[in-house]
Amino acid sequence: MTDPSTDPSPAGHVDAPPLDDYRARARAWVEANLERAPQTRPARGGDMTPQAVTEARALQRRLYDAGYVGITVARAYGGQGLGPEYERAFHEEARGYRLPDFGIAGGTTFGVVVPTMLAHAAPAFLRRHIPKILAGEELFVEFFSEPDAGSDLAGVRSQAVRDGERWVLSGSKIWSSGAYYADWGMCLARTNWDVPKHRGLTWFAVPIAAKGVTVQRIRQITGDAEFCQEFFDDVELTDDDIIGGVGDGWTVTQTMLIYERGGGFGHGGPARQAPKGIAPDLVELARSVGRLDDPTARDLIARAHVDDVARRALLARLGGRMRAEPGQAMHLASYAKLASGVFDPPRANLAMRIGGSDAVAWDDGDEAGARTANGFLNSRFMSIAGGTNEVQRNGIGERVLGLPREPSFDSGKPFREVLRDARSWTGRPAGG
Amino acid sequence: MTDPSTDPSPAGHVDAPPLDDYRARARAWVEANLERAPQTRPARGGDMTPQAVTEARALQRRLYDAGYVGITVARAYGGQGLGPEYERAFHEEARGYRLPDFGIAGGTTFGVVVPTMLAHAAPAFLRRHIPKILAGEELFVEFFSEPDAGSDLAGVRSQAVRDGERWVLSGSKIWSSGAYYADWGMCLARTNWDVPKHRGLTWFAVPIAAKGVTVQRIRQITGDAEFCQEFFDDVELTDDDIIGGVGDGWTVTQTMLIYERGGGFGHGGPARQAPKGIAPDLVELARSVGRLDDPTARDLIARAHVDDVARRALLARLGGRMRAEPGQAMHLASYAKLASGVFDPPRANLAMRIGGSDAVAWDDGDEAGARTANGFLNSRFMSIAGGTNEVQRNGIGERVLGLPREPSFDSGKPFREVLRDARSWTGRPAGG
Amino acid sequence: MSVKLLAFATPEQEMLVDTTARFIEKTLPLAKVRELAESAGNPDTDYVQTASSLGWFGLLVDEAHGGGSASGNGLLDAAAVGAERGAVLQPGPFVGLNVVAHALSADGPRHGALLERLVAGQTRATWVAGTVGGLTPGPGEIVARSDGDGYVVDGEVRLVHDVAGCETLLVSALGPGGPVQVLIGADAAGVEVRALSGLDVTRRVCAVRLRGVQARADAVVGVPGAPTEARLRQQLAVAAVLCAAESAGAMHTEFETALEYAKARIAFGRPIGSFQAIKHLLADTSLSLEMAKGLVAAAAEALGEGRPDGIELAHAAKAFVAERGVELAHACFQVFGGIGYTWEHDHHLFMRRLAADAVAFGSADWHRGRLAEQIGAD
Amino acid sequence: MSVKLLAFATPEQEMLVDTTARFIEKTLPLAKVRELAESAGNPDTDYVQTASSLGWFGLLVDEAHGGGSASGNGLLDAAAVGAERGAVLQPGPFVGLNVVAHALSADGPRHGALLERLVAGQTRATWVAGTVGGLTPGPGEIVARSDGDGYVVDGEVRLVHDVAGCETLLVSALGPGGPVQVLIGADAAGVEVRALSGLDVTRRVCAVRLRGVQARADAVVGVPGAPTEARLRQQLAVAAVLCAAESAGAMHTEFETALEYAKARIAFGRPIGSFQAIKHLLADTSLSLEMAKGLVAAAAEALGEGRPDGIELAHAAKAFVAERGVELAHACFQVFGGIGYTWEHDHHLFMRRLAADAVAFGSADWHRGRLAEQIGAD
Repeated sequence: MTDPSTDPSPAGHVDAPPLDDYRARARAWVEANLERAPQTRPARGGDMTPQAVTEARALQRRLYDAGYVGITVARAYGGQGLGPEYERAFHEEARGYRLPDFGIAGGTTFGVVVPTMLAHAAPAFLRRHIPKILAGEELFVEFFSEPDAGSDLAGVRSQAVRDGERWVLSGSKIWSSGAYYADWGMCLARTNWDVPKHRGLTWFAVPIAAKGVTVQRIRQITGDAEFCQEFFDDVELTDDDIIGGVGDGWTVTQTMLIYERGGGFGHGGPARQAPKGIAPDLVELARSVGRLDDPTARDLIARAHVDDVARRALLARLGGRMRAEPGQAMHLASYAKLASGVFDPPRANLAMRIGGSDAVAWDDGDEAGARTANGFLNSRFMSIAGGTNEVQRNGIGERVLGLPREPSFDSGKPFREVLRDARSWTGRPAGG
Repeated sequence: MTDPSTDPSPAGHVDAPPLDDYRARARAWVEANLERAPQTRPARGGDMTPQAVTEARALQRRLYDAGYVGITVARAYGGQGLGPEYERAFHEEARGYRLPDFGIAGGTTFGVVVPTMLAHAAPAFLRRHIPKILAGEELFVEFFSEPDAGSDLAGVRSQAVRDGERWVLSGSKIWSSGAYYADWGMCLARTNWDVPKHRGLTWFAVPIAAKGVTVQRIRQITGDAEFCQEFFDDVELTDDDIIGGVGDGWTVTQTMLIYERGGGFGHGGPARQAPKGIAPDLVELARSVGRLDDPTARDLIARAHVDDVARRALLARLGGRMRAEPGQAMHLASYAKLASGVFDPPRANLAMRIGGSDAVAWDDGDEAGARTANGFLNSRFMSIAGGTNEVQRNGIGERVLGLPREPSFDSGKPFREVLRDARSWTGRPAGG
Repeated sequence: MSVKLLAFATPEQEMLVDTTARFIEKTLPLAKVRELAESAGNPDTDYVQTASSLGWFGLLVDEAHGGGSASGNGLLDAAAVGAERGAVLQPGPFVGLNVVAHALSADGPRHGALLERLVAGQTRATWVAGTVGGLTPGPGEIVARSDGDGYVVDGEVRLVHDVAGCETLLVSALGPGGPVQVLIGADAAGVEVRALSGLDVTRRVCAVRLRGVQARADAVVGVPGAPTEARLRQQLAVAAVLCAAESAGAMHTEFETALEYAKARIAFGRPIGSFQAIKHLLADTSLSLEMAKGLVAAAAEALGEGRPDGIELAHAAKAFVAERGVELAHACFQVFGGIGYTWEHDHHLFMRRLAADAVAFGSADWHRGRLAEQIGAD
Repeated sequence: MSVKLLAFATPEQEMLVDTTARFIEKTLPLAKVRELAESAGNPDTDYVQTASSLGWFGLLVDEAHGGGSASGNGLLDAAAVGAERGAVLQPGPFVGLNVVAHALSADGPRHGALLERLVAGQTRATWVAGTVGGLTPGPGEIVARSDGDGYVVDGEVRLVHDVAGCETLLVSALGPGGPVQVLIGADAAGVEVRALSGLDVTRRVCAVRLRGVQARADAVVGVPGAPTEARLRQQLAVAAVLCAAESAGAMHTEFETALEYAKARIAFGRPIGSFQAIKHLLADTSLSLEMAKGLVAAAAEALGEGRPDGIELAHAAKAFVAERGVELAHACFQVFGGIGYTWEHDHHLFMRRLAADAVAFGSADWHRGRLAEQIGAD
């Protein structure tokens, strides 16, 4: 597998303008066309209103028409075919201005789905979808997890059955972020039950408005509802909807997981967005609860800061290692995911210690307390979603460190048999 | 299995004196016959000199002749046949006086070996050995762990082969505490290779002076050498040396492990020996390095104290649970072992934080620093020795909590085959 | 499924625990607790009266006033009841009311009539204490000025439990000669009770504000100054132990639920509880739970017996349970995985309760601070 | 087996790291380090001179004085060398000598002759700093009184590294107008060097006591007062980064050794590394190691470039590595099991080094304390 983060082909840099000229033009366009962003981001719950989505689409279209989205994407697919330095230049110039906010589905679409499609989908598929995505007309989410297949990512049971020219999709997906306002789902389905589980999978693009697709919002631990569950009731798809090959779903998944795990560092991502100063969120919290001079609170903040900078340094280091070992990118990305899974919860606990009683009970409108409490409830998100800490540790242990595999009870036989055998687990190896 | 800690049979309480009379007589004897113990125990390295052993034997003999050892042991075996309340009374009266100190082998002999033998050995064996043990003539250690079988307690490879009337012992044992000055080893050997590993084991009493036994001291992490490794070169044993039945070694082991794991709470053990006040060792350390007024040091000490009292409360609770569920005693004792394994290392780290530079470098004779550093090096002892934390967690998970077993690759087949198969581990179940 | 906070229970204690568990299961099981939470409601009068008939509010009270323990150690009995309550996330009244009953009982017959009605479930009271000279943990504080032979009290305390339905508040304040405690009617002039939003949706907390509230001499509890200081230490320790007992109960149910899930949930062709990662996490968590139960029982036993180490053990128990309770909720969340992330699953109710209990009646930091003060003192 | 502290290395850095690793492997591999430890010896003159020829002591020094970096960022290069040294538990001279060279180089040509000889390995020096006005971590402190146009210095500093073979000491002291630094001959009248027993048997530490030691005006380094205060912050940050780099190297070898053992050791019919308990422990430990390496490199990069966040990152790196290094040693010990408990196995050498490094040039508590001082300042 090549590392798609550093290989922007099939984009061509044939007639790229000098970078300084590009930057100057971008600055002029931004100043003339975009609004200044508000100083503080409004605290957003899970909700994207239809109006917010419409506004984001309109703004995205303006940027698209001006040539400032898909800067590194090939022209054939509606992009500009320029190098990542141009994208970086544009974003530097646009800092402080309001850009389209598609909420969590926007992150999925542009951060995960587009690069995965570019790496695996057929040219015809890309010509059909990528320009519309870039123009803000097609917002994608992932239809990946299932109620009975969470961390067991390849254990999906939703199935697509071939029926003449068509595929018929049935089953259920869960934890799709923002599906209630998206247009398409990128959906992993089992297309063959008689091969081992990683080999019978295929990715499809599914229109959310299609007949047979039902979307339900899930009320989360915090009371918000940004995630959804979907039910597929004989949804009709065609070969044109396939991303990658039939039965090749796991190959596509491996690329996707690099981006999901926060390993898409090619465009100068997280490490550069370091907040200034020492744990500013915790300092603000301590100030708002009147504990900024409390030595215990100060020590906790310093403690959080040390871990924060270590995490940023990890991302920078991983970026370097991925460039050196592109074949290991997906497994190295597990470090980034695991770091979040391991460090987020104690950091949230620490915020609760600083917040004290203000993080346990608050007058309505007192944001510091409510934000700290919600942060606490949400803090295991990265330990669980998209493969738990345990799954990341297995991957790191076996694939990065080369430790001997665990006994596997689900990879050497048809998936159909795996499900049957699990029901009567005894702990004895099949031959024992 | 009955719980030997609460079942002192075959002792009989036939002609037990009134407890108050007994106590008064014990006090008088103690005052007339024992020396006052020094206020502070001398810091002892690993060494028991021959002279120290000789002195301990003489003192033990005095106590034995006066009837103050084996108080709960049956008269037939040289004991007094009294209830545990008599033993407790004697020890209360003897507090502050010098009692025999056999070092670590003494703890093994009286704390583990004697109760295990009483529960499993044949009457003839007990009549032969227990009186001598009580009189200080036979000091026992365990020959249990092996270089290739540490936490895999039942994976021993030392073997005893029947040869006519004799058994011939060969192999090696390790981590026997104090074997260099003991008289006998209680030794677990494989007597059958063609059954699963737990079923082919037998315990023997092995005289350390016997032909073919070689004892080597092991230099430990701290530089001390209280542990030994033994080599058995065709040592001859007889049926009389067997403890429990042939092939019944694992049953005996289960009893032994209750005592090893610190679960022998029947005689009012650890919970009653609570030090007074808040973590006195750490307070003394903080005082000696001049940090008793440092708020960080004080918080660390309070933190250690909270865990200390929680550990003591755990032992009390386990005592209660074991009485309610005697069949679970060995597995419940894993909690005590695990608590030491889990809490000792952070406590030692915390002492290092308090000690600071004084725990890293010190002038000769500055005991506080050296003691803290040695405590740090030793702090994983309970996480490893006699079954690691991981082994205890497995036991608790499967035997106390009832979680489904792990796939086992060593219990369903002859031990001979286990060793062969492990050499070519692939992670695939035998049938896969 | 009893929590079994006590490794040994007398038959009378068994009976108390058993009737308590059955009463809760029948009257206010978890599904109803959830309904009450969604509707921001509180237990009704029937609940309180039946609870009183089981003895919940008289365990720390002498028999002369209608109280009585099951085992001779009323605090140990109350801790056992608290654990069963916590196991089903019962809202109040319990801790606050028992603290008030304990305080009045210690004061002899002066407030006997009120005490008898509290024990009988005929009226409710709770404890309002902010930071009183470092003896009790904030938030907020109340000051008492002398006024004739009584006091005028002013101030605000946030995070007051179980105010709903209370007729009486036991207010701890800093007076001119040291700490003082007074009884104040919840509807007295100058008393303002304000409901707060809270992390713990199963137990409502309020802020109580007092503005120039009059307390006459006959409203004073105990003797102001040093005797009340000693009394406050005791009250806080009782509250800490009972709150920790409720937490231990919540830990118990959360753990048992995760344990069952680990046995049932299949992934990678196996029940997830057969993986060492999950098995060992649960083993460590159960160690922590056993220690928490043991320590709460030990503290209740010592404090209830009036042993000199009782208050110190209470601090230790609260500090331990506050941290380990939250840690346990995290561990169980990891076992539940995605399903624990949904509002419909009960996990979050326990996680919220344990995090809120961790702060109530003093955080781990606060209780360790009290222990740290003792260092070198002996 | 290089530590690869730098995820990216220039060819010149690769060369520096490679020659360093080969030199160590050939001259003072672990078996010889152990021999040296048992005999309480120190590296000989040949070792120091060859090391100097590899550039170990000139990385923080301008070219005019014989120094020069491999990459343009000498501190980053030095950190990479330090990591290779730590991986084989090399004794000094390194950190102390580089700090002295750094300090003299910053002082321009005044001490150029000494500096050139240090860089060339012809003489050795180390840094003696106790508690200097809270800028450097203890233990011990030294005071300088004015004496004509020079100073008289008194005091004792414990935990001084690499004193053996030194001709010169850079002594940091609290003078009448703030901090002051002076060069003092190791054999000057009033200087007493006392070897201490230590946890880390592979690196000897001493106490240095000064009684009325004369330092003339020409022995002063830098400008006393505020300029030296700024200089001390910088020196301490350099020492912290280089010490943390050595620790990261030690962590690397300890981890790799445990990893290999987990692959080879058989128990319960399987290699122990196939069990999740061991596999996950090693995965978490390797995460910690990756973070440590990344953070040390980031701190060296920023501090070496003179970026404003350099000193802050140095504090963070030292605080992180100090705690995580000891934690890593514990984790690896758990993998080794009984064999790690023997003197013959190398594990304890690493555990000792990591625990000693955790205190050298400031503990995690101390460095977090410096960070905490910054809170609210920006």
